[in-house]
Amino acid sequence: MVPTTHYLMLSAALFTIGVVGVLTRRNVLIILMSIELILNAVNLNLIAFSRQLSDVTGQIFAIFVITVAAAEAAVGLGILIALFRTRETVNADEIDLLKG
Amino acid sequence: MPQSFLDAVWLVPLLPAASALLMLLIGRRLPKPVVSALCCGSVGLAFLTSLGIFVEMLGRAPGPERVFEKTFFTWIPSVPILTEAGGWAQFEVNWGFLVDPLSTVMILVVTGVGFLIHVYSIGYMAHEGGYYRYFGYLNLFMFMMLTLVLANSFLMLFVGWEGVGLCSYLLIGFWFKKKSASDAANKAFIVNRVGDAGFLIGMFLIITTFGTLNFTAVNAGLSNFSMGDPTIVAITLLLFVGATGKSAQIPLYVWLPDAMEGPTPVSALIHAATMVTAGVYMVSRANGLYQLAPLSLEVVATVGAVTAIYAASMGLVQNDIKRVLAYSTISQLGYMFLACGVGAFAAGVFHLYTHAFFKALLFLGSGAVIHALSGEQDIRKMGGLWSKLPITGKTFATGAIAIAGIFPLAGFFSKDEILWKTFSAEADPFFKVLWAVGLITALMTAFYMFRLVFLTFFGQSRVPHDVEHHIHEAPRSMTVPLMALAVGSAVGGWIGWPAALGGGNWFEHWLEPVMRGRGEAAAVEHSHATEYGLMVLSLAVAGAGIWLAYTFYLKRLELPERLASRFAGLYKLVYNKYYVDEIYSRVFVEGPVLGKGMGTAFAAFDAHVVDGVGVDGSAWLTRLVSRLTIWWDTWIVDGSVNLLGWLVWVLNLPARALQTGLVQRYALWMAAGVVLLMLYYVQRYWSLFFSS
Amino acid sequence: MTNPFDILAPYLPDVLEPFILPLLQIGVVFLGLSLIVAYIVYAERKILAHIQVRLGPMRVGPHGLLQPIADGLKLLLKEDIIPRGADSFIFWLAPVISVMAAFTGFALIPFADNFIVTDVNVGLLFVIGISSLGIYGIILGGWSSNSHYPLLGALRSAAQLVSYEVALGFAIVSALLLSGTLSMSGIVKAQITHGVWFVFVQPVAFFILFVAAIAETNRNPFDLPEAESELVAGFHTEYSGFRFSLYFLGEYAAMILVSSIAVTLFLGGWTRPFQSVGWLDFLKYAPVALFAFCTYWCVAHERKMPRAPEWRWQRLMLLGLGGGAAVLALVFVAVPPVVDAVQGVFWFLVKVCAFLYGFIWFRGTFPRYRFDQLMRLGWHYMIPVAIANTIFCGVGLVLWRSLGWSFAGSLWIGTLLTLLVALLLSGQTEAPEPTVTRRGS
Amino acid sequence: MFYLFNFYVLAALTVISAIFVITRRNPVHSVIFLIITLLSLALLYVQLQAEFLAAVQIILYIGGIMVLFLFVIMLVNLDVVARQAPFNRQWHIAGLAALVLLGELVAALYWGRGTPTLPLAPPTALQPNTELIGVTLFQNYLLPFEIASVLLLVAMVGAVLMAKRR
Repeated sequence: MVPTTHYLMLSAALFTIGVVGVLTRRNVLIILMSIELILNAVNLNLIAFSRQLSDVTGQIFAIFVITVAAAEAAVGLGILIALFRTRETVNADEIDLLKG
Repeated sequence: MPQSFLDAVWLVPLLPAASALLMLLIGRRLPKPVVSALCCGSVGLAFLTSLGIFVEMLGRAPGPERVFEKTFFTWIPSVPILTEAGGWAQFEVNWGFLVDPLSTVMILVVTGVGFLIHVYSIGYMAHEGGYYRYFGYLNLFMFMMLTLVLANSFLMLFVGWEGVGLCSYLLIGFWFKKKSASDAANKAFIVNRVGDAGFLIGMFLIITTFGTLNFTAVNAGLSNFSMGDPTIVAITLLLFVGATGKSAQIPLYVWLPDAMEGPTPVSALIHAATMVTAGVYMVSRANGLYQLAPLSLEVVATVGAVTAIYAASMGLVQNDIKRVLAYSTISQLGYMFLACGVGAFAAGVFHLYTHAFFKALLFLGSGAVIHALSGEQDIRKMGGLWSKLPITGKTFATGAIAIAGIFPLAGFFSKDEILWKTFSAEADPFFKVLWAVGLITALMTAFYMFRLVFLTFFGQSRVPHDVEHHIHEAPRSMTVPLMALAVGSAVGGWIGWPAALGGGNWFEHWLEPVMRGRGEAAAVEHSHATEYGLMVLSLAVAGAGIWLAYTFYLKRLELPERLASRFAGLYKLVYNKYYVDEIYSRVFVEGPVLGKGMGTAFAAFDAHVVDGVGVDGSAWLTRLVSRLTIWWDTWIVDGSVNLLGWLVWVLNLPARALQTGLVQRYALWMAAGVVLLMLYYVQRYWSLFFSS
Repeated sequence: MTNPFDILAPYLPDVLEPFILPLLQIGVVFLGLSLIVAYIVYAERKILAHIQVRLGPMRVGPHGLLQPIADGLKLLLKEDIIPRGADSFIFWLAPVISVMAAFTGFALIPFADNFIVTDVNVGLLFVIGISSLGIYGIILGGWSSNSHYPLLGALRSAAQLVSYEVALGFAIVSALLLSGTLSMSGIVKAQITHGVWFVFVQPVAFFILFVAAIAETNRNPFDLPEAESELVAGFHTEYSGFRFSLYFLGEYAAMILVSSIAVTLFLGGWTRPFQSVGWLDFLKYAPVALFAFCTYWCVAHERKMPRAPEWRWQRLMLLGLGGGAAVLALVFVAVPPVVDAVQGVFWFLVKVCAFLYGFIWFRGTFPRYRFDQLMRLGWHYMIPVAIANTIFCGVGLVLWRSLGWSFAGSLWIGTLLTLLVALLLSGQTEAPEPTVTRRGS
Repeated sequence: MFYLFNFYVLAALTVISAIFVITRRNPVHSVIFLIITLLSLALLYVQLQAEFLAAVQIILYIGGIMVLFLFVIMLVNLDVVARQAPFNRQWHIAGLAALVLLGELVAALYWGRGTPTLPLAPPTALQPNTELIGVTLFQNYLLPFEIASVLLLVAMVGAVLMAKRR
């Protein structure tokens, strides 16, 4: 059988990749996708532990996470559309109206 | 209906004021009947109110109860000033009315005669343009005149004084398209300014002397002054200057004849009945002051007498019907001042009262004649109108008899009262001279008045034929006032029926509370016999005047020309009004010193001192100050603000460096924080996490 | 009955054991499906031709029986064009996705009680999810073509599929409620135990599923993504050759997939009609009748053929077909176990074919919807009715379980309520004509 | 053995395609690789005996959210973006920080004493998966479930409001 640590390592890697994407990409779309990556890493963690502890609660929370991810994607993309309509750009580093 | 007419005294001036406001604002849009109804109605109501006031005054006991002063609001709030009477006084002027027998008589005269003249104007001005404007001015005049006579202080009186001046200007120049009319208006205005200057200075003197302008207060303050006090003399003389201006006495009478350019009812109302008598009213109102100044009293008497005979002499030869009446007005005013001068203020006011009736009557009659002859004013082009204008003729004749002083019409009583008072004033022969002058003037008056009557209404007609065929009697709205006035001038004098003829001389007693009785001791006692003699004499004089006029202008028509040619120089001199206008214009208009010189001097003063120093200097000062302010505002006020902002900006530089507004930058900070936190945990729980 | 492929199990190395058998089954299913797809195309052309009173393909082979093979060869040999500016990677990937999505679904379809590749306990969800992957084939294909018509078609079909997936899901949920399991075979078994196909207790759900299935497969009257008259050929305008054939394959495979799902959910899967009725057992010989008919048909047409020598091959082919059919029929009659073994697949295929015939029939008869009408139908009628149906189905189940009413009766009460709701909905005002709106206005 | 093999294949697929997700210039490619990642994750879920979640992952993530992404990509004109620099100016620092983070995580997991020593639960512990999830969700976690539904509603309304052309 596969030790849980492997899954945890995998989720850590996914998480890091997601963080890198969020921190480095300019395209807001890609940033949103990276956020999805992070969320999936979390899900993998949850499910792996639920497997290890033979407790279904982890999966329940994974479901909640997926729900939140759906909501986040919907709202984020809506914002993106509105943004593109007003600023004609989808680059995160061109949107700095709030700088001090 | 207020419980007391005295409380409602404010209605008297305010009713005409209201309708005047209405006229001058929206009168243009109102139809003529509405205009006439409003104006005459308001004046009529004022007259009724005055009647109510009069009746109420009658109801009161003679004496101080008949003096009623009502203050409405403070005009000039009190300021402390140092007076010569000693010590500080709180000077303040209230907007208030003083109702006493004198002002009651005045408002009765003003509103009554004014009402009749308003009614007359409906017919007279029917075909004139600017109907609403005319009536608006007329009502405004009523308001001002009533303010004048009701004033409780010299300043209030001055307000009315100037107001009536303005209205007289407006109404003389009513036909402003006529050059002569506007010139006459300017002349009246300017000449009056000269008098008003004196009036103003007199008022200032009063202020500095008594610390107040209120009549009662001034009268109360008189007790501090002895007879003939120079200050009082100065005050009274200055006030008299103003009176000569307003009441057309020598030397400021010149404007009145020209004022005949205005519509005839205006001449009747303003330049015969009411406004020109304002001077007399003012003098008698200030009689307390005058009685402390014998010198100025003598001046007043002299000026009055001289003016009377002088104007009468000019009236002898004038050919313009209205001008004759104008000069007669001047001479009658002279009579009044003569009365005041000899201390018989009551007699002066009495003559004022009667004169208002018959002079208004005469003017309105002449107006009717002019109306009938479609604008003709030269008596040489009249004659034989008696049958054509019966009512006008009879009423005009009544007025003439009255002014000539034939018993028992109004003129007889007042004029005779004046002459008697003059004769019996003092033992000083100077007064006898004045009396003689008055007597001669009476002769002249009778003569020129009947010259007017005969030339206008009798003899054969000299009217040009184009005018001849449409001569017509005036409409009812004009004849009714004529008749009313005729009645007035017939019986109006009876209230002053002298004691000698068994009357009580009620009018004099009526005015007693106002007039500070002069010590009767001064007056020389005369028997009734003397008085009768004088009456008969004056009657004879009047009769003589009428007979002369009859012989000259009805029986022996060649006489006037022969006399004129005999005394050509004299005739020319008188006919040209002694060249006074020319002299005035030479001296004061083109004259090198008093005219052009003074004008240029004043112009230079105005240009350089007033404009240069005053206006431009203040402007320069303002610019300087504003420059300083700008500098201060820019460098100190704004500067401090900017400094503050700059400080904040500088202090915030590091914070702004953090606030990039880039989401990812914030995320980076977050991630860095997580990394450091985990490092901390790793080293903190080393032994727990890391085995071996 | 055990899976027939398990016979091979002992001979395999146990490391590969989990791979080999599924791969075998997959291979069988894949080949069979490809054939079926090819011949469905042939059948469609024939049926449409007959609906429109034509003959259809007649040249290649007897009655054009070899036409599909010829078409396949032609497509394989055609030049494969990639338009300039196209994203070659995605251009390659898109048809693969659609085919893969279509075929993967079959891994969970129970063709018979003993013939199913993997019987996952959430099989139904997997099927739905995988079939929903087909959208990508369309969207990416349309997008990567770097051309206008394909992009429009892709957007249209994406919107359409997303919209109708909702109704589809709700229709499926009601079947789930009835069967109480997500495993496909479990659903079929539930219908067996209930003794009634769910279509008879959930007609509304079945109808919705059918319509949604047509929309999901972009078939008439919902074929806007490839509307010839509007967008040249929709999302696969730029495709040609083998890629095009892949799309073709995927599309028809999707048709078969949704038909199989519908059959499994509502038509009792592999069970013969009226399973619970004992005296209908003779129906097990239906395959025999079919093949006998095939034989008769082949022989009859062989007779009609001209005797000219150039027709010899065709006559031989027909006779061969007829002979094969006859042999099969004889085997079925002779060896009963074979008949029993074939039963499930036979009935399953029969039902699926009925579905497919319905698809083709619609295409022959219905006009195309306008896009706004399509959306309106989906969102204003299908989804509300599906939701109502789900709710009332639950109500009916409650009536049945807790009040002990009869299964069919309580569910029919729910169905009637649903129909009432549908009636109310149909009272809505008709959609207004679409008005042209400029962008940014 | 077989499962370990599966795991390594799937894990490799996941990580590689995830890296592709964040490195591709073209967002569409990123979406495709993200789909691959999610698919392999779903398969891993199956291996972890979370079939229901796997199905949900496929239906919701791949069938829903990713389609949404593709939609937006097609609505938003990205020809310009594809030609711009894909990374922002802070990428090296960020990458460094991320690598340090990964190092820490891996170290903690690798040398960390804890979870792996616990005995793995029997494979059938989570079966039947769907029923278990349903019962737990609707009995112990009913309120969170409802709250999540409200959240979805709010998100829908918000998205419609923001994407609406005004």
